[in-house]
Amino acid sequence: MVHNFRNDITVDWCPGCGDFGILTALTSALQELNLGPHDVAVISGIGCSGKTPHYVNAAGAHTLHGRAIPVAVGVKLTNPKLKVIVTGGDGDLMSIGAGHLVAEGRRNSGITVLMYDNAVYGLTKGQAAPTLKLGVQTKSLARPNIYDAINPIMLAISTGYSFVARGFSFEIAHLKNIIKQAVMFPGSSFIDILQPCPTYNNINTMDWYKKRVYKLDDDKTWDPVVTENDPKAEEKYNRAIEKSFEWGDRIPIGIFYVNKKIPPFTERLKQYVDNYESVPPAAQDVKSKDGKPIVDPFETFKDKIIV
Amino acid sequence: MVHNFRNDITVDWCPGCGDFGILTALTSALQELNLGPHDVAVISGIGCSGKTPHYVNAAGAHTLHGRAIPVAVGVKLTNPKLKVIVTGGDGDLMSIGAGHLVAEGRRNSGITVLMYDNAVYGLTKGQAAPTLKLGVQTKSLARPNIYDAINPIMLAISTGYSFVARGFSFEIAHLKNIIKQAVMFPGSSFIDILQPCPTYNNINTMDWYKKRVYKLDDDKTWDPVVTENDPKAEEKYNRAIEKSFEWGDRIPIGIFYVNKKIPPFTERLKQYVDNYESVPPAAQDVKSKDGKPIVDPFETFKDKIIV
Amino acid sequence: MDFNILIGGPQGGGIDTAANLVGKAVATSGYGVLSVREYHSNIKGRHSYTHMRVMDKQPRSLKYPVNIFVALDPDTIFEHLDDVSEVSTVLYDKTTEDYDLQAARMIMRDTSAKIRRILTENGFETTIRGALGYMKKRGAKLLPIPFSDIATEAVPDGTPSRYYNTIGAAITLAIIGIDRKFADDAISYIFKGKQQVVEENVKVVDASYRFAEDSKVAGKTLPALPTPRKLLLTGNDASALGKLLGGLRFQTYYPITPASDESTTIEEHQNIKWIGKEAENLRKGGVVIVQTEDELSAINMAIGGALTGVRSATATSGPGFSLMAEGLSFAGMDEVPLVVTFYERGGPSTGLPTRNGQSDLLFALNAGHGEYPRIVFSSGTVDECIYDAAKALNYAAKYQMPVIHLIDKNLANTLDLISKVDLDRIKIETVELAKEGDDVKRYDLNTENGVSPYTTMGRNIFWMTGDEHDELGHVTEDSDIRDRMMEKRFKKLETADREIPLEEKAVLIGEKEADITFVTWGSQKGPILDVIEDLKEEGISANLLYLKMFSPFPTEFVKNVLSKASLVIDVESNYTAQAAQMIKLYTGIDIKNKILKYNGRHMTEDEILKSAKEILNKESLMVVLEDGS
Amino acid sequence: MDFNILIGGPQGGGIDTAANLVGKAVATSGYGVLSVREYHSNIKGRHSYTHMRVMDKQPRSLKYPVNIFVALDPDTIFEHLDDVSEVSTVLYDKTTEDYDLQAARMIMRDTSAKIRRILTENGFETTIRGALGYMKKRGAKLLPIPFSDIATEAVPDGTPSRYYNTIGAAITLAIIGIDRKFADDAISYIFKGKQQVVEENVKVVDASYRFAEDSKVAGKTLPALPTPRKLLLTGNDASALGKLLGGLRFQTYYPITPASDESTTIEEHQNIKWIGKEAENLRKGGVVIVQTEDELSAINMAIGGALTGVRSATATSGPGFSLMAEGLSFAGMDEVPLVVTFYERGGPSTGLPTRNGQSDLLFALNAGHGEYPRIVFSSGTVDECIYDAAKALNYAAKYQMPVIHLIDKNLANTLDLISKVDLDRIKIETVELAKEGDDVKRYDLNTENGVSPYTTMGRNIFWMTGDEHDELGHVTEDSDIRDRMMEKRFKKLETADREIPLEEKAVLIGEKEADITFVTWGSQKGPILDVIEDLKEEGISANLLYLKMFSPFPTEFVKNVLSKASLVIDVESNYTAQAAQMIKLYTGIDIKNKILKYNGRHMTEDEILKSAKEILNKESLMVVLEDGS
Ligand SMILES: Cc1ncc(C[n+]2csc(CCOP(=O)(O)OP(=O)(O)O)c2C)c(N)n1
Ligand SMILES: Cc1ncc(C[n+]2csc(CCOP(=O)(O)OP(=O)(O)O)c2C)c(N)n1
Ligand code: SF4
Ligand code: SF4
Ligand SMILES: [Mg+2]
Ligand SMILES: [Mg+2]
Repeated sequence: MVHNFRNDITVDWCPGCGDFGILTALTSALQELNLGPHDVAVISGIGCSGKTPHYVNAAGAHTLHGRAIPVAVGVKLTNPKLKVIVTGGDGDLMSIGAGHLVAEGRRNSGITVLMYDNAVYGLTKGQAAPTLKLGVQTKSLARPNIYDAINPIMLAISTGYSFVARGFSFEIAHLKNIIKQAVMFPGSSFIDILQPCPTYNNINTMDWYKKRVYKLDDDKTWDPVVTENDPKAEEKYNRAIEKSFEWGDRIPIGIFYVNKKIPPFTERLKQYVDNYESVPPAAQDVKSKDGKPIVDPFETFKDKIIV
Repeated sequence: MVHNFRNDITVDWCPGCGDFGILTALTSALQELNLGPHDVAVISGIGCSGKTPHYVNAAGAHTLHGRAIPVAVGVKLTNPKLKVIVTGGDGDLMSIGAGHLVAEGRRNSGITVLMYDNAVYGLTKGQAAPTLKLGVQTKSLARPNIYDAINPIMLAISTGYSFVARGFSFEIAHLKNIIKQAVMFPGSSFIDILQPCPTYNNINTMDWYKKRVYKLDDDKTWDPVVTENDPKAEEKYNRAIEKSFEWGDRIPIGIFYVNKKIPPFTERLKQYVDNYESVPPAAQDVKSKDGKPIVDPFETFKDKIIV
Repeated sequence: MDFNILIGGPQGGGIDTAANLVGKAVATSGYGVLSVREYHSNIKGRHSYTHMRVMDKQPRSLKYPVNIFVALDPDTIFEHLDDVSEVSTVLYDKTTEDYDLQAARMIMRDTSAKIRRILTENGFETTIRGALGYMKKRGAKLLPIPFSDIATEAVPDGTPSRYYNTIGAAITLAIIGIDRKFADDAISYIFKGKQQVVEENVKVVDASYRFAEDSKVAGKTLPALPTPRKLLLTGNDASALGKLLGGLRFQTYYPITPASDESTTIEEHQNIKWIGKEAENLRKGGVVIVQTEDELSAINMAIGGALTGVRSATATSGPGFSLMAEGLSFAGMDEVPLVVTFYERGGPSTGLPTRNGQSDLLFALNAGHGEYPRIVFSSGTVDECIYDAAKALNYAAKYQMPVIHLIDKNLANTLDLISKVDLDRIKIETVELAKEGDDVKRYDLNTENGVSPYTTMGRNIFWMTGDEHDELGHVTEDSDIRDRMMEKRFKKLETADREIPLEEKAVLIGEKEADITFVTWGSQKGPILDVIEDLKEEGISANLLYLKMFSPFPTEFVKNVLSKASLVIDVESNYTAQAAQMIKLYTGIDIKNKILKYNGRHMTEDEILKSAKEILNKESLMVVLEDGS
Repeated sequence: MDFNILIGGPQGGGIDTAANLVGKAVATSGYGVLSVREYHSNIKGRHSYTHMRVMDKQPRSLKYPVNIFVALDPDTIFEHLDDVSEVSTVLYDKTTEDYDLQAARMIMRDTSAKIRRILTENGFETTIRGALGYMKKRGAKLLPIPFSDIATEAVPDGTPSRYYNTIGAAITLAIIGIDRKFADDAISYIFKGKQQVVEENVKVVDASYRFAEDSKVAGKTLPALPTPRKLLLTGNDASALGKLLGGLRFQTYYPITPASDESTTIEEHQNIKWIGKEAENLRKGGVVIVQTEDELSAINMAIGGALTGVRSATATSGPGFSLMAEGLSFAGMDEVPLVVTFYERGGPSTGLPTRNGQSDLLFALNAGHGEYPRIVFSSGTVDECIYDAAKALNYAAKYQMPVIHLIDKNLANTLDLISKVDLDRIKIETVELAKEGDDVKRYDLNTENGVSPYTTMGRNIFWMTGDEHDELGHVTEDSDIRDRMMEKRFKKLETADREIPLEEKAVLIGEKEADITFVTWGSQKGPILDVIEDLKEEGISANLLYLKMFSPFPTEFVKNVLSKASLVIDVESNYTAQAAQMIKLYTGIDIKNKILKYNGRHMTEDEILKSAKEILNKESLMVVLEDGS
């Protein structure tokens, strides 16, 4: 039986918020992947975006501002069979959580990061987020944004995510499709999701985006996938970076870059940790039937036996 | 009179450590720039690299692991005439401090960041740092490095540093030269300094580097500087990124990228803060001769006057 | 005259505007007004309300049941069933009577269940009609308001619902008896620069006043009283103002409720207006405010600012403060004059992010690893916030240590009228500066009071390190120097204890001897002072030991007061009675009687009064307050 | 037999190897050995030393002056002028006699000044010759060692200085009277796998023993005693072992002294060897260890691990713990079974990063904003670390809350011999699991003891949030649920208090009645037990109130013991007597007499004994200990 990933909790996002589209894309993606109720964990930070797990009918943790990635990695590494999805804001992931975003690129544990890119701090009333461009003044700012913007696609590619894409919250089918691929991809994926915030961002509105977005794979020659010994690996990488700068009249959405060469962290762990694949920590028994330890202290610490 | 920027405190780095070369390059750069004793502040985090400020004859703060950049920015923004230099380790700046490194690119406050790139955590006895490549096993690691490496040059360029370069601690004159330019550059600069750690990194040794490094400007056509309306801006950017991937038999050192288009944060502040240029916070009087406040509460908070 | 008022509606539905309208009109007509805002952690749709009080004098506390209850939407009625009584007039939208609780999805599930229970148990249907029936049964007078009709009458082609807040506020003003012209002025003030909006709203005010008169609820028009110039300030604003007065020129922050409003206020006023005479010939400039990438950055950047000699601060609340613990320990070790304004909200963790709490006192006193001196003190009223914010900067400068200034959310979001800012109460104090020159002993051990001469980057060469250090600021592991540095740092706390006047630490308000001695800190000060008057009327004498400073702690004074007191009642907005714990730790006195509240809502005069009497009558040792929606 | 030994030399100069060599040889010959390592925050060059004790039985403490003093470099002599007396033999390199203090640049400036003062004031020149003269004046016997000659004799073509540590250790063993064959065995053990190195060092041992015999310092060869299998473990190792026994399968860490050695040890033993019978047919696998990007990540990743039901922990010290405050508050709010092993070092800030401290107790008890229950307890010996580490995981699981296990640096770096790991003392306890199915009430309010049924991601659907939440784990701002959730969370602490046996919280060791009652926690336990025996010999009776748990606090027991005690002396390695503060807070009892040490060095038997007598003789209320270089 197909599991329904939407629950009936009241959603308290503002009317017209792009977050609704993301929620729909995510839950339908999980459903279409035919995942079961216990196959998925959704982890968020704090922000409007951070409320998502409550609306998904799967195990969910709404953690701390900026810390969704470490929590998600903890879940993934102890129970690698779970599909672990991070739903975070642009402030959450690229400001207070930027250190973890960068580190996760290096680690590549196999989580899926959905970044709700509204260019503002929604839940704290509209301050500039790291994707807001320099000099832009959205309605709740006292003065034009004094910070330059981060290019999230480039940051994700350059720090090592092996699946990097962009979606638009009002292109739900397209976004759902990307999420499905990302969730099934063994390495860590990062999806920058253009998400209008009608309450605070009066610049990057739904209409503004609708006029601009186009799909990368409308160009039939677009091939973002790098495989082992791919002669075009470098070219694909550079092209993805170049594409990531396209912003203004035309904004590309779709998959920018997929790196199949690099093994995820979970693969790397298998080399060092006994039975990691068959009996990861979450599947282990740690005590005997009568509650006794099952670890032999002297044998395990053999190198410390001095007499 | 030329100020001597070296003091006589005992340096307790290991014999043969690359840090000595960086210290020499830094102090001679400051000296050759003819800077006075009160023109400079050196701020560090924690690590072997973090000890640098004590060895420099200028105001210095050896702060917290990962936090040198925020402290430095606080110094710079309140007293913008100071040349503020960050000396940090690769763990300090790209692991625990990665969030600040990224944010400072966006801010571009006009500080100079010297990253001591030894690919290990020196002071905590040789764990892998973020520049150590995946699968490499330096001598104090129990197993090959399980993390992928960050490309520091690319990260710095992509997050917005307006002066990005690489030096080698055993090419002191060359490094000194880069530091001089970086310190005088109005925007924030980032210098990745290849720094052998003979105690813990037995892979990337002095000899290993000596065989590989070459200077970017040996190629006379190499021009990393992007100016206002530069038709080649994009090309230079892409070339810098491409160059940043060169690693292995040949490792480029020199200036990768200079962006003269983007105004530093201090410039941006001038638009909003009265007298910021002529009387920045550090130059202000905040009380009358007899210690009274000089702020008119009702006039300043005029918009809050209700009656 | 004493009106308690509640105006409620959906978040984003103009509750603040309604409160401002009432506040402005009341203030300009010369009367007193105080209000507190309660809201969900949500941008649009969930229930939010303002609790206000209007009096001849300036109110110090709020009270339930309210006299005027304004429901701009049905949720407000469901949420506040028990906040009305025979003293109340309930203003509601007649057209919503059929609205069923089930449709009110923005009400939290458990709250909804509770409402259902109350209505059902009392035999009412679970609709607005039922709820009104319940309110009526409690004695409230119901006043159906044809919101839509009034709006349409005034602005025929407008969207009616956009004017509901003005209607609610205007009828409230009419009931109080505020002259309509003040309501009109208030409209012009609030919608300044938007001429059409002003005109429309003035028409709405007119229609509303007429409705009130027609319905015979309008009060007799009160005479306008002469009134001095006044500022309408929240605790956030007052702290911002105090910081500017006290010389702050650098503030860093990362957005967080309820702290960031302070930084926004500073930013909006960063280009200071100077007092002509005093400021003449001085070097003056604006304040630099930086929104940082996180709170780790915020505290460390503020430390950086302090290193150039600039009075620097940061402001945050619980989650952000947790991230500042390491920086605080550094500031303590390195004797950095740094102010952290700590806005307390409901914890732990994200907790009740938009609700009140006083549960961070022990954390503030112990945050950061290792042992270092710090000053921790708190404010209890909007007025105090001004002077305390300025003092915090002085403490930091004089004792070269981190200063934590606690302001609870309730105070941060209290709107109060301030008629006088007494600059004579503020003196900007500094410490001896090291001689200019090359090597200064930033950590000179040779001091009487522990405070070494100060200097700044750009002025002297000196060093700093979070490691233990010698007098020059270089790392040392010498065991003797270590001991002497520890002792020197703590000596500063003794100095502070000696020098800071007692009244900045703790005050006994009221008679020396009394039947009840209340102990409190923070925003309960106002309500308790009113309770003391209430008790007096009932022949019970009471006084208040009002605590402001917890480090250094006024041990002798507190011990003295409490050991002589007959019945001591500790009043705090937390679970573990943290101030009482500190009292026990320092004085050995164990306060048994407690009035505690930890549901995140503001304490009111009536509930404290009731509980105090319960305790006095020995019905209870501890009362947990549960009021507030 | 009782030898106190100090072996010193430059960091990176093989001090650890020398200590291991002595330790291994002593242990295999059946005697007891205990040692502590003191070192600078430096990789190469600065002074480092091992303080050891060798006895017939297993020693519990260390003592100055030492009997055998081994200086592998001149700095060692300068640094320890006062650590010798008539009981001491000083082994030094004859060729360094002319070495001048001025040349010893690796000695901290202030230490150097102090040494200069001591030598000059006593009329000695500031060279090694002078220093040795001073030591001789203190009664020490000088034994010049021809280090270079011995090395060259043994390994003619080697670099002599590479064998100095072996020479120092071997002569030490010879003086003690350890049979040479055990020294040879130790060499093979230490340099396992490096055949040439083994051979060379065996030759060096041989030459060294011969030198000792020739110089007539060699002791009579002690009989080898029968000895059971023993582990040589540090506190770090013991905690690692205890965690594995207790079921830990996920640990995260960011490198930091003195915590990361624990994680490294776990990593080295991550592929566990199982007890055949018990482990049969169970699902078994290795432990996952992750070096994270920082401590924010470490704690949150460990929390993530706990969410899948895995026993998860992280380990850190002061600066890292500061960064964990926010995560801790989340774990408290969300009832996450999480263990944080907190290695205390000298603070505040970076402080004395490689030195001892017990200054984080109050911080551990109060870290993180808001109020939430936690268990905070500490270990005092290497042996305790094993069982406590396992218990910590149980506490976390049973009470669903964060558990902070405190281990001071001194204990972390103590090498002790463990002959028995008693698995019968460890029972792995868990709590009721929620039924499998879709919606579980992870925060079920309907519990007797506050502990709701547990479940994990991958097993049930449930939600969590750091916001206040309902039973399902969804955000709520309902004021009643809020109150009940606060009460439920704190009820767990009452449950823990009731269920955890008293002996896991506090123990009175020794006679019920005594002239002196010591109070302590952590690594002073051993030294104080020895002091109690010393006092007994002098006719003074003493006992020890040994505190282990601070939250929940064993109030009644402590009050009971202390209110009956005659003279109470609190012994702690911090400035503000933090445990004494907690005692005062909980019991109201104010301990006036204190022995405190905050210079970062380990406490020794002799200095505690001396101070206790000073206090007993009313010469002082408080003694600050200053020993240690
Ligand atoms: C440590 C900490 N600092 C600050 C906050 C306050 N805060 C809550 S949400 C938020 C920003 C939300 O912006 P974003 O991450 O972009 O999410 P959005 O609301 O736009 O989806 C902030 C700063 C917090 N909860 N924790
Ligand atoms: C919050 C915190 N965590 C951990 C440490 C311990 N620590 C000290 S230095 C260091 C790493 C040093 O590595 P790097 O930054 O590369 O500097 P290097 O020593 O290599 O120059 C660490 C983890 C600390 N001081 N503070
Ligand atoms: S504030 Fe913006 S992001 Fe948040 S719910 Fe409203 S529209 Fe969406
Ligand atoms: S450990 Fe490495 S980086 Fe540190 S001082 Fe020694 S050689 Fe230099
Ligand atoms: Mg956002
Ligand atoms: Mg490094």
